[in-house]
Amino acid sequence: MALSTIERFLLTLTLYNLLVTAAVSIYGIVARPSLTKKIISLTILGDSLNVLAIFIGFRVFSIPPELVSEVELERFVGLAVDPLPQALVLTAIVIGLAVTLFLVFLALQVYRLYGTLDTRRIRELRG
Amino acid sequence: MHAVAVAPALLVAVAFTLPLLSLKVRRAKLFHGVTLATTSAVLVLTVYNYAYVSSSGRPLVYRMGGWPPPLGIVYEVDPLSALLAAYTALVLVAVVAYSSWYLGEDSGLPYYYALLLGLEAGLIGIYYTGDVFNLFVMIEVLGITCYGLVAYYRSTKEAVEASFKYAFFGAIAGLLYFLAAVLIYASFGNLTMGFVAAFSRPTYRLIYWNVASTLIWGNITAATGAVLALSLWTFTFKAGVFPNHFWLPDAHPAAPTPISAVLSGLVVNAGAYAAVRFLYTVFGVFDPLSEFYELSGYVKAVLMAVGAVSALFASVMMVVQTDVKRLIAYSTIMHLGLVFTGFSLGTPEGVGASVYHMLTHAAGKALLFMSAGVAIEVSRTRRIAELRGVGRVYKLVGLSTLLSCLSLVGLPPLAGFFSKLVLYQAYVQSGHFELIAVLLTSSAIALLGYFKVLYPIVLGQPPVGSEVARLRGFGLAAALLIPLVLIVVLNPPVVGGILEQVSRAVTDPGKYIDEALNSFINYVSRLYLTSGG
Amino acid sequence: MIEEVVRYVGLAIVVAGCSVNLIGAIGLNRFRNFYLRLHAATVSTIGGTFYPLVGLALVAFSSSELGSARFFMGGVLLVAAFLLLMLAPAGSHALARATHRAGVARPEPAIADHLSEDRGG
Amino acid sequence: MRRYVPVALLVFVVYIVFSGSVSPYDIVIGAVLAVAVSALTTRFLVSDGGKALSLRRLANLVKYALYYLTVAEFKAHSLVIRIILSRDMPVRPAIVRVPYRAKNPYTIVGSANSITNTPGTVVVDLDTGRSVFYVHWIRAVGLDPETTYREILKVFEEGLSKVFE
Amino acid sequence: MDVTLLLLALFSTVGLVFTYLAVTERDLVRAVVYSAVQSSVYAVLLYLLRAPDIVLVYIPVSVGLYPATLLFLIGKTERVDGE
Amino acid sequence: MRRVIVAVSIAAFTALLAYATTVAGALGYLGLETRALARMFLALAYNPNLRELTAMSPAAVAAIVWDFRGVDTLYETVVFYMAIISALAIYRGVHKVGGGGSVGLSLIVRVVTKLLIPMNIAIAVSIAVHGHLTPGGGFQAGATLAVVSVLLAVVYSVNSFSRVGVEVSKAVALQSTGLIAIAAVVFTPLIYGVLTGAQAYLMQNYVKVDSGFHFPAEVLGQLISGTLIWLNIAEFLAVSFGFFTVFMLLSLREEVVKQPLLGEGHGS
Amino acid sequence: MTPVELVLVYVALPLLTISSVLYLLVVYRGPTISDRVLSADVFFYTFTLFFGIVGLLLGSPVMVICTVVLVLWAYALDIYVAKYLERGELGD
Repeated sequence: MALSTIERFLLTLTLYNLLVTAAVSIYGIVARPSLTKKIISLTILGDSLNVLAIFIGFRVFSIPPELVSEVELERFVGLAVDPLPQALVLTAIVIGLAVTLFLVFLALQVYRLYGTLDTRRIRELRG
Repeated sequence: MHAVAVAPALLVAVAFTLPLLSLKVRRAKLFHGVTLATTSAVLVLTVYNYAYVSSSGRPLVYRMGGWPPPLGIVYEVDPLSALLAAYTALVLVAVVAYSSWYLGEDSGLPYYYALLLGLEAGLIGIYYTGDVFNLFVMIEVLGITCYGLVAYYRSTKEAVEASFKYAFFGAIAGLLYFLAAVLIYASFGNLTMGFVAAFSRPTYRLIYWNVASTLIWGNITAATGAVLALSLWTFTFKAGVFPNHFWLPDAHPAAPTPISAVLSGLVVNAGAYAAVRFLYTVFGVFDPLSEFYELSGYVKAVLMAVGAVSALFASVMMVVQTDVKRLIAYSTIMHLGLVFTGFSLGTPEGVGASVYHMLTHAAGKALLFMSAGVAIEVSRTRRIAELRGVGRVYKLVGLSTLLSCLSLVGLPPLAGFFSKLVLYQAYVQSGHFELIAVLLTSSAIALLGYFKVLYPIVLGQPPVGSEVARLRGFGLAAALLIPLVLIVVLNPPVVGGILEQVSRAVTDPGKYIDEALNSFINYVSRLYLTSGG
Repeated sequence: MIEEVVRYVGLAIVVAGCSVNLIGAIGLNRFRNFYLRLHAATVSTIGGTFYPLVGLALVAFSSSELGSARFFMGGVLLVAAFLLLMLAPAGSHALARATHRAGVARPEPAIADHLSEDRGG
Repeated sequence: MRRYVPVALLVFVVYIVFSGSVSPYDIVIGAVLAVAVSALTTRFLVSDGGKALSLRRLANLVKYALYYLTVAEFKAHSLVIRIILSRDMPVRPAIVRVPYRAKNPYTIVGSANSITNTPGTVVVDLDTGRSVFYVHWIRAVGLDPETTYREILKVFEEGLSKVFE
Repeated sequence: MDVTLLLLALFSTVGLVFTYLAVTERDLVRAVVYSAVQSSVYAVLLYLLRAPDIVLVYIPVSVGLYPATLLFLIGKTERVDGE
Repeated sequence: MRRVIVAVSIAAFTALLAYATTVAGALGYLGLETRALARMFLALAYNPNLRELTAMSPAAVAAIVWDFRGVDTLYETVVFYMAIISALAIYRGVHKVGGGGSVGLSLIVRVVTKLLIPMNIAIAVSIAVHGHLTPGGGFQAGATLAVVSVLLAVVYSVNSFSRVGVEVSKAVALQSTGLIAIAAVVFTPLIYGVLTGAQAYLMQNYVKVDSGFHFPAEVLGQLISGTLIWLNIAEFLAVSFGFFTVFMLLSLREEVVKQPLLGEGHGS
Repeated sequence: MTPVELVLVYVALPLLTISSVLYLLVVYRGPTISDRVLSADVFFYTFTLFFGIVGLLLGSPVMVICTVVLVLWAYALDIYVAKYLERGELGD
């Protein structure tokens, strides 16, 4: 079975959208001065890469990798999507959450010490 | 053989219990004791592993949970990883002893030690793991503990800001490595380093045609290009070399001194190790048998440029510093630059020399940070001009400052001299005379910098009264003695054999690949026998 | 037989609810004012989501080809519908109150605003 | 003791419906969970245990829910949908006072949620001191308290009073 | 043809648009709301990609906890990004 | 100028990545079939016929997360724990919780939130204990229960935590308890191996060809998938109280934390 | 395709998709922050229904467990934006 042209187009479009999202968020990380905005962009970057990871395990006409009692094993193996990227992404999401939580605590402390979250002003204040 | 898996797991298990313990007991000695006991136990385990691996002559594969490789995670320990892990554990024992002197009765002790144990678990996990994605997880364990420890002095501006910068760019680096790991899975169809390495070599692909044709799922050449670009960015970030060094001179000085010693001495090695593992073992960029051998020219040029620029740039920056810890941090960038130039050669000599340099640098840098830390604690400032001459009162500190500086500069008969000599020989052998110029120039410039540190600590105004009382401490002497012995002992007659074994294992990863594949094949054949019989 | 009836009743509810949802979406676009939009939002949540969820639960309960998992699906949908019925009004009330207190949006045009009168005077 | 029952029942029912199974495993875990959660949270949730276990109140609740989910919602929806679909959107918005008589917080909250859940009326604020809801009404027919009470609140409050008061 | 492909393409485009909005918006509270919407769109993508496990952890983390912590942060610090 | 360079380099890198993934085909046969390894996982996740290779969990993702690649998840939990420990290290020395009455949101929100809590606990526990059968698991359940901690912090106040009976020290203790339970489950096979002299691996769940150790897969006919259920429950405990700790720290008042967090000068 | 699936695919899903795009339009246009959050909220609630329908269509009923989580967190988003607007900060 091969994919039709329109199906391949839609898949490629999705993939490119995800890559461009990652690029836009990296631009946000670099270009925006506020630390809060940088953290928001970082979370978006993580999200887009996670979805990309799930996307490589995707296949059309499929079912999720959960074996319900009524489905036979052979049909399940033949139809289900790839479970491994999902497990990897689960790990990545938790790690991203941990780092982001810590970054928020740090940003609060930065604000307590400097009185601002604007990187340019922080650089000035540090001398 | 279980020692491989137990070492990091034991560390995190103890780290889990420390906050619970702190609710019942408030005595600082308990935390010092528990942590010291744990790190010592891990030292025993890692040394045992090293002995096992080096005597058996083959890498050790531990199947986590009993699962065979492509299904489960394996820890694969070859001489390089075993050596680095054992060395790390040894230096960390010294650091924990130093921490017991440095922190005393600090209120955040359980958190500090939990993070330190997590850091050690992350380091040993990075060295031991044989799985591409598990490496990502361990990098993040290492990362988050480092960020937390850098921010330990939360009320100083520079610590918090440095930690934020480190954590933020560390998070981006981690994400990029995650993408690299996913791309490896996408094209190679599995995540075990040994398997990926086997599939990068056409000969192995032919021999294990069955496995390879089933698992490989995409264009591995295209994927490898992207993976190398992404993962090298991450590894150079972790190692703190030139284009990605920007966080290091802020973060290393801001941490508590024992942590500065760990970060500068040990954590940067993890980045260098991971780069070597990927370049030499997994993708075999310098291995003529590999499909990606044609990339070696580019990789060589990139690594060489990175290493040379960081060595020269950092040595110049060292001289202009007025803050003693910043100066030492720049010296770290310089030494890691030299390590990367050694790795860029692609020869066994270059690898051996670089690993040797990593070891001597770790000991020397830890020792220098710890002895300079004594002076900083006593004189309550980090400005070089105002440091007290602690060396006049406490001879051990003076001696260790002197020896560590001389070792880092590379004066005989200390370890640093020999490692630079071996590095020099490696350059000569592969005909890269421009690197010799880099080595000599950076060392000469750095000499000025080291003398800026050496002079006030050894010969400066001696401390008086209450400042001297601060110098008493059992842990301090023990902490300084371990790396001191190391920089005296690590000379070619002692380590020559070890390094040869290591460099052979790295440049010829045949055994590494064989063991990973064997682990899978053994399992499958035994399964077949039991079910068939 | 009874299964078929339940299934088609559920399906009818789902289809009607989706249309109501679309009407709510149009209303959300057409109204000029936050407080008026609240009513369109209520149309979307209750008529456009709560009832179809219940209808979908009916469809799920009557789909015997799903096996025992249909009870799981129906149960989850019912719990979701119940939570929606409980939480959605509280949420929009909290939002409306905060908006009024913070003065983010004025309830204009309005023929009377007793809340502003009572809080102002 | 009786006041612990309603929370336990709620937890147990939610657990079983959500799990969608009545296997012994789920029943055991659900029961243990119900007891534990009830022991932990009842003191914040239920003040009077006597009212909690009356079947008549439960029947009233069911009756109210049936009326509310069919008649009241249908009327309100048809009004607002007509407004949305008409060309000129004929609205007469106002924020009006609606006095309430209930004392029990569950009655107050239940009737407030009922008001908000019917399109056309949204509780913007409430004043427990004066016993007044402030309701945003999309087509106000009158502003005096009697009219608003009769038009907006009466049915809901009377229905719910039989359950909670 | 699998109808999920159409929805995937549509919602990934929507996600891109909202990423752009969140990155360029100067009012941080609005940016947080945009990023929450973007996350929910991504949750739909994940759901269409047959990853219910991920959706179950992604929604709390990305739609719930990130905006919560970020609003805590904004509430304690400043609301405007840049000049 | 700098921004233009940054934008151009990002765009160039993205274009290269797009080229590698689609035209050059690094992702393989996108959308058509699953990889061989994936088929292996799917076939082995629940397969009582292959005793030495199965994880006995119908939810393939849960099987990978806690059994096939359990070490990843163990250290992922460590990352989460270390982040909270780092936050606690930043907030060390903050003892007094801010006083003062809470002026929360309106009565309606408060009552609804109060009612939500027991239902939410029921839902979260259901997600946790069915983690090996349906989508869900320890972290998912903990994150679902995080609604409670967020809403307690937002709707009520930080005092409400102590009224409910959760304090920072208690939450940390419960989190540690959950993590120690995970560590205990992880180390059990090894301890068994040391005691009996049999071969057993760290984090082992079922029999392997060279090891006979196994956790019970079924109890009284109910599938519990060996370690999976215990790990899920322990992780649930750890994660939910981790979130409690986080939001307790976040909702502390600035006046309370400012003095201890800025007061001491250290290390110079 | 069974009639149920036909109706769901060709009637329910298009309707829901159009209305969700309309909600997103309000999120983009809405003059005030409250408008944005309100329509984001309705968008989330609509997606619970969407999740249910897709789960039924894919023949995998276990997937719908995600709907509950979405409802819970949509409420939470409302509450913290409301609290932010009312008090200027979250927390105590």
